[in-house]
Amino acid sequence: MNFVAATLVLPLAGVIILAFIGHRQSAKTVNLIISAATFVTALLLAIEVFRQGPILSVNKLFYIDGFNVYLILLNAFVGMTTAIFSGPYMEHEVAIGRVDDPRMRLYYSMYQGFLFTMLMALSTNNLGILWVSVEGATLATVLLVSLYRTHESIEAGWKYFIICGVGISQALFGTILVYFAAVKIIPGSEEGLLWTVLQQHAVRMDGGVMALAFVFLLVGYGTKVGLVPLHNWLPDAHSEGPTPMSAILSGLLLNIALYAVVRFKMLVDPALGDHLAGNLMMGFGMLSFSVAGLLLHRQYDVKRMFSYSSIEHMGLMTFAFGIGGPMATFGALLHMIVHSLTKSAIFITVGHATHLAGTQKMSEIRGLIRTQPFVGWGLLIGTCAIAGFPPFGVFTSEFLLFTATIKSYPWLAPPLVLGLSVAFAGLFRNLQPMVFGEPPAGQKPVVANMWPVFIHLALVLWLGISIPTVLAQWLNQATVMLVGKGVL
Amino acid sequence: MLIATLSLPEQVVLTLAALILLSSFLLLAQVRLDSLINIFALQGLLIFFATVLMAFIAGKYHLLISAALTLFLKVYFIPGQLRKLVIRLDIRREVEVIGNPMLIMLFAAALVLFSYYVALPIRELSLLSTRNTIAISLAVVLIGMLMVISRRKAVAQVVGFMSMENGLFFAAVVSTYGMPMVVELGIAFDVLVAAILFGVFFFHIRTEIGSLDTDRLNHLTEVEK
Amino acid sequence: MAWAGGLRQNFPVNDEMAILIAESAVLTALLSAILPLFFLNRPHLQSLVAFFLLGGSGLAAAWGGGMALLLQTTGQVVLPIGLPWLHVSLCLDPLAGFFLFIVGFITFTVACYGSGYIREYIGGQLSIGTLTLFTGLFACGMFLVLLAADAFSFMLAWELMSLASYFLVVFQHHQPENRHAAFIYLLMAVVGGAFLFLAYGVLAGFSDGFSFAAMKAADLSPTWATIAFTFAFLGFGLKAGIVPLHVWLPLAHPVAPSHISAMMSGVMLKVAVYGFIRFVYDLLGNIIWQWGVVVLLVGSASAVLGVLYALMQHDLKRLLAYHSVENIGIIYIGLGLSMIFHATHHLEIAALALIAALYHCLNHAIFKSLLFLGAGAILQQSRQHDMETMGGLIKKMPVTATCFLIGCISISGLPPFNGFVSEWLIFQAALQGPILKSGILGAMIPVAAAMLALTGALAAACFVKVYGIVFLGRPRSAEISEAQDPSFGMRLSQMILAVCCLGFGIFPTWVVRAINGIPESLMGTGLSSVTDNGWLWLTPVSPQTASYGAPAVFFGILVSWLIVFVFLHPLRRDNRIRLGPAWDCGFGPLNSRMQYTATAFAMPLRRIFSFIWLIVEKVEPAGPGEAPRYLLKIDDRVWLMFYVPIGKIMLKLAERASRIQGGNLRVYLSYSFFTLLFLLWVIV
Amino acid sequence: MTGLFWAIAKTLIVVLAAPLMVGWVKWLKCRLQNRKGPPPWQPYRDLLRLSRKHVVLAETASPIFRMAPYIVFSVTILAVSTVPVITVQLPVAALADVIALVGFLALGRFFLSLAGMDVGTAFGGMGSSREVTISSLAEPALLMAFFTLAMNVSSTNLSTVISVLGQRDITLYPSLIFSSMGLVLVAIAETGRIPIDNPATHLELTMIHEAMILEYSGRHLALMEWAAMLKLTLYSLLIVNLIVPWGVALTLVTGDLVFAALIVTGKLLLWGALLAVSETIQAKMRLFRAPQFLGLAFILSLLGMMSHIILEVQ
Repeated sequence: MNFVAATLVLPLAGVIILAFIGHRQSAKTVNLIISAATFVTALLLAIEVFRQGPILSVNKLFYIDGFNVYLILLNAFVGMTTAIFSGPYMEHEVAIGRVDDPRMRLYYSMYQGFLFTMLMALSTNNLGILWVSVEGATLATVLLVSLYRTHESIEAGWKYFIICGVGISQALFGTILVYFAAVKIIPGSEEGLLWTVLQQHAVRMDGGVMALAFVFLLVGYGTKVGLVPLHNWLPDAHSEGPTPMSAILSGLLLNIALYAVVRFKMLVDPALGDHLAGNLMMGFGMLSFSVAGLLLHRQYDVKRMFSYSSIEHMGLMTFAFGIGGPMATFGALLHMIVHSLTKSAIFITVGHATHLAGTQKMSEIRGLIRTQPFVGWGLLIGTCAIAGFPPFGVFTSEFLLFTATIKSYPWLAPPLVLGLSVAFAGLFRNLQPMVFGEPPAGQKPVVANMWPVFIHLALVLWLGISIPTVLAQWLNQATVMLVGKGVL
Repeated sequence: MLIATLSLPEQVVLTLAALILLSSFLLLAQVRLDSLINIFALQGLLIFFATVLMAFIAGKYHLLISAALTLFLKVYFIPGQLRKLVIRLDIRREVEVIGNPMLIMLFAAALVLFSYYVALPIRELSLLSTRNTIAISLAVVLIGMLMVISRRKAVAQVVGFMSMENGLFFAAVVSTYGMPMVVELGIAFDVLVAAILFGVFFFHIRTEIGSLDTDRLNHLTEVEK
Repeated sequence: MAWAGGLRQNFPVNDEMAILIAESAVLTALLSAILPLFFLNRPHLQSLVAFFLLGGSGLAAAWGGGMALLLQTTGQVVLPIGLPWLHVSLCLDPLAGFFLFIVGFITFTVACYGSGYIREYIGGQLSIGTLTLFTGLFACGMFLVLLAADAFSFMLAWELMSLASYFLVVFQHHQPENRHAAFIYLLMAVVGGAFLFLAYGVLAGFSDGFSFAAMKAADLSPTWATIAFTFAFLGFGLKAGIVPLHVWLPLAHPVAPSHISAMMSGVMLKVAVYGFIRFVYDLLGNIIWQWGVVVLLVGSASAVLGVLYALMQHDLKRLLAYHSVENIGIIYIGLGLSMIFHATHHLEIAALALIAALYHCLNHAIFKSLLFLGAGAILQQSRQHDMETMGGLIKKMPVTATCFLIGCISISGLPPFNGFVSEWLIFQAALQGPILKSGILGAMIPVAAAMLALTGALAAACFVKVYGIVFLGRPRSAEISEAQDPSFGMRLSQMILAVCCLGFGIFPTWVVRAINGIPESLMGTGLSSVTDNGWLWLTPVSPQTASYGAPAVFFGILVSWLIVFVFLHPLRRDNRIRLGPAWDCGFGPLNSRMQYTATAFAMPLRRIFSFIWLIVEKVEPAGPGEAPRYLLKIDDRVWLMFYVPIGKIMLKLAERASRIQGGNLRVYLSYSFFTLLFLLWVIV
Repeated sequence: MTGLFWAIAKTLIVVLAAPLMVGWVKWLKCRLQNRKGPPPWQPYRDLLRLSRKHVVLAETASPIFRMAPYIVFSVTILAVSTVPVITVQLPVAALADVIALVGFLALGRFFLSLAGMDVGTAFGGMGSSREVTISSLAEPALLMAFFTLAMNVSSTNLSTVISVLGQRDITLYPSLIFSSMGLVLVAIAETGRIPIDNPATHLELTMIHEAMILEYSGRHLALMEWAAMLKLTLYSLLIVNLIVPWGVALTLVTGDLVFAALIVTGKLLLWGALLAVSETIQAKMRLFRAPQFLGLAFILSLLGMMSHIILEVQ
């Protein structure tokens, strides 16, 4: 149990320590050490959960089950690898004078803060705290998005702040409604927001209110997930913030928001007894998926493009959760992992690429493979993975998702695969010129640490070739919780 | 049910609710920033009174803490900060043109009706005397949002945002006697941080584009100009 | 079948053996991909190791496949990878065995060829490691597609094949047109994969699970079966390159390194055909005759259009690529016939047509690879791929010229080589049309036969052009006159293939007997009478109906040649042959620019069939002191008819969609605001 | 065994008689044009003379150029050997059916056209180009015509076809009429007669076959010419024996054979006469009208097949 506390305390301590250290050589090391420690504790926590099943803390404040344990692990892991990457990356940024010392202080401190809020959101059992932490995640990152203090970055930061703020407060209203529905049937209003408690009484909760609540929650957290048409902050924030931020925003934050939505779906479905929540999610998913796929064709900024690909994939997952049914859900849960691993790897590579090209404009990045093979290949393979080519994991999850779609909604399958092809075309028409061809003059290699990328891609490859039993069981457990029956 | 059947404090609460709604309308209509902030503070004050009353009506004294928080944040701290900013940035008298004010008012009124219509199922469910106020709070939230949408000045948008928070808080109070304490604290903390961050942003925006007109933050777009 | 039974007694094996060999082939291919990466800085060693292992895996695959085919065994293994509840399972039956044999054999010859061919890349900017890595993966993917026994592993292998070949196409990525070609290729591969997803999805929807066994068991309503068929037809057709889905093919095949072109054109298309056969005959089962009609028509169209487009090409490899379209068309004609007869319960004839199609798969794999390897040799020697710069190569590179000639004769479907046999069989099947009760079918099949006849004739014309322009006459450029025969390995592989062209043409009965197992396993009926009259006579239906004695024909040609030679001898006073200049009509000496060019050669046909292409032809009048210039641009109508509009529509949609990201914060907020209101209004 | 003997004998006879056929047509044509032409046996003299001459080879010629005449000639012989002339009892016929026959001719043409391009003169290329153009249109038509016959008697085996047709009592088959018309047109085109080609001219604008063999001399030329004559005879035989199948011996009884031989000769002479007449009364057409001519042939054959399917089956 104490591992949960540890996973939370470590980054929280990190916030303070790093705030004190400020920008020194040691800062990045400390940052890395703390992230690594967090990962280790998360690992121990996972082992514990694997040993003795779901854990509910004594004060019922934390609850770790199959659904969130692997997300916690994922968070800690990606947090660590991104910390590895962000060290040299930020050094370079300082070197070229884009950021100064106080902002580096802010950066490192908030990096940990962000990890803290996300781990909090995952491990908490209290839906109110969940909201607080997700909002906290916004607050922690908003200054990082505007870290460069350029017109664009400030614009991006402001939009991010307002849109997510407004959105999230709708989620709060939803939460209040859930609480309202809960206190009617649950004695002891203090417990009315505990997920474990709510889950037991979900069936008895009032349908009308829950439906109402779910709309608010979906719009609210959906803003954070980046569902069209609530997504507008996402490309801006990704393209203007420092790349490590983009990596964890895409890789983790979106997952957390989706996690929140799904948690609530678990409560709403039994309360309503119909498929309303699912239908709403399918609608949003389909819309996001197709719009993002189309928009990929009009990109000029590399990070922007990949953020749209994130929207596309979040749409895919939302759609899958909406379908329900064991296979689709299993696929979606798997997709959460492989997407965040792949996407963060891609952003890390993109970070190096933008450094060696000195710009984010795709029209000026050329011949990466010639200039720095590892970066070029990393980007290429990462994109192949995200585009759903085997033997990478994305292929597996998408395969499950499609077959599930054809099983339950055959007429939705053609637009789905069509959208996938469109999105693919959008990605590759921009990617191919960047990695191949002759490099422009003056494009020279940079100090790049590609290990995080290789590790991520290796993991994705592993998941594509075979899914380890532990993970399969966790996913299956989550699937059972979601739709009543599993795939195994 | 007739309002006459309620006890006096309850009647007061309902009246306060009406006043809060009115304050939202005033916020929406007000064009001068400094008076905007004053009205916002007033709204906070109204909510504070309502909370205190609810605490005594229901005997839920932890509500008093939240009430205190409200008093500090929504009446003292945030308006104070905003005033300071407005003075420092010298935009007190800055009058901002909002699209067709009449139209927006009508739309807001429609929103009130709509939220009443939406809140009906809840109303049926609730046993609290103050259940109708949920519709009010929802209306306050929506109007706050409308305000963020219809205003171009960053400060006005922040005020709108905060009045949404007010609406949420009010909803929590009147529908469920407030959230669990830990959540209340968390929310309050978030609001606090948000307020500070807003202050930071004002300066950045101001230094970057020379004014707080957020419509000029439009560089990031897919539509080539 | 009795014969196979006999074989079994001679070689007692257990069913698992073949597939174990096949598995080892897959693993070796994987090794050939990965192992070379360990000595990146020693390219020679790298290519040596890679191609040695590749050749080994090819041989193993051919061995295992041939074993499964000849001994009629069916083996199955399950690998401990894949989905937790569905492990990757492999199965090797005669059908898979046949194609595995083709793939393996061609891979082997390519491996012999490759190490010599890629020598030119060593020391260049392109890394050998990339090439060998993806070549290995490519082969591995193809093997796995053939072995896959469930939809998941099939799709996995399929996409792996596409992806690996993409990297091979884009290998020489410094040229923009290569990048463009590769992009189109991968995009269309993805679309094809999507169709396959749908096709298998439909089957999976009706059966419990993804395994082929379960899918066979599923019974679909004709409507759903037709839907599944349509998706499969499109999906596999995209990869096989049937018209109008062929546009990637003439782009992608020429730009890949030549040995890869040989693999893609010679083998990968066959893998697509395999998938189609597997899906239609094995998984869907009860065939509807309308499907057959569609396949027949599309096949005919592909055949004729393919060869017509080929006629207009001057880039040697692109010309060959278009001929792949043509040959795939021929194969599809055979399949279409087979499906029609199958659906109308004339299983004998259906088996005949299927055998013909399979036979043509084998033949096309052989001679198309041979031709591509020859083209590669020329390319390597002279750096030229435009025919107009070639000529007279028969004197410079005799071995290549001889092999290439054999390839040309075979692909033109002339006796006594292998191309003729398969086309002959298809004709024989088509001539059984009248036994069908339905008049419309009876009328359609002859038309298909006519198209096939036209195709054959045009193909012959086209290869007269190719050989005449490339190998005969005078050299048309300086580079060409420096060319010589390539290294031993490259010559060897060509010779092997050339010998096969002749062998499979002279001893068709043995091949047919071997293939006969496939229809037996697929539709339960084989050809009883095909080889009744001994190995000498090929009598598909009955000796009275038609017979072809290939060995005798070969023998006859030799004999009559001999006779003529001998009998002319006494008529000769002395056998001196005087050399003199060619007749120049009394004007000055002839030079190479006076020869007929490829363009000129194809001109009459271009005028006759001018409605097929999009032709831009103009002559720039001579300026002061310069010769007039003749410009000719010939475009694929299909591209403009289908693909350009699609692209336009999509970009238009994207432009529309981009308006959602207008840049104004308040607009964004109103999105979320009205979304909220809308949803509330919906649910309350 | 006797069968094999007869087959070889027949082949030899046809090969030897081929020049006579050509000579006969030439002679008759001259007569019709009120000229005193060379005697019918003139072709023999030409062949003999040519085969005595030295071969003068262009320097640029490759082995293909020297192989071609032998291949062309031997392949044509092979083709002839599969065609029943006076009897259908032909063991050799089993070795190749009509499709193979067409294949042989195509193989010969393949090498002929290659030889044309080998030396690298403008003439040769032009000739080959035209040759392949014409043949790529003629060949399908020919096959279609054969297919119609084949479907009629459900066999592609020439002896079977002829024997079946010969034994039938006379019925009017629309399909046969169409296809035989197609066959005739194709035969004219393939054997390079007027109106497609003019064997008697060396005017470069018009010639096809002559352009290809322009560089040949001596015995090579002789073989090429002979092969051409053989081809003409072959087509004539096909026409007379398929369209008018009666008289071909069904057994190997000597009497029948003699009788059949007479009949076939008569039919051939008649056909030659027809050919001469037609060539006298019409002129050669422009090269680019040839497609229409052959298109007509193709359509006729196709119509023949269609009408067989539609009118005659069941």
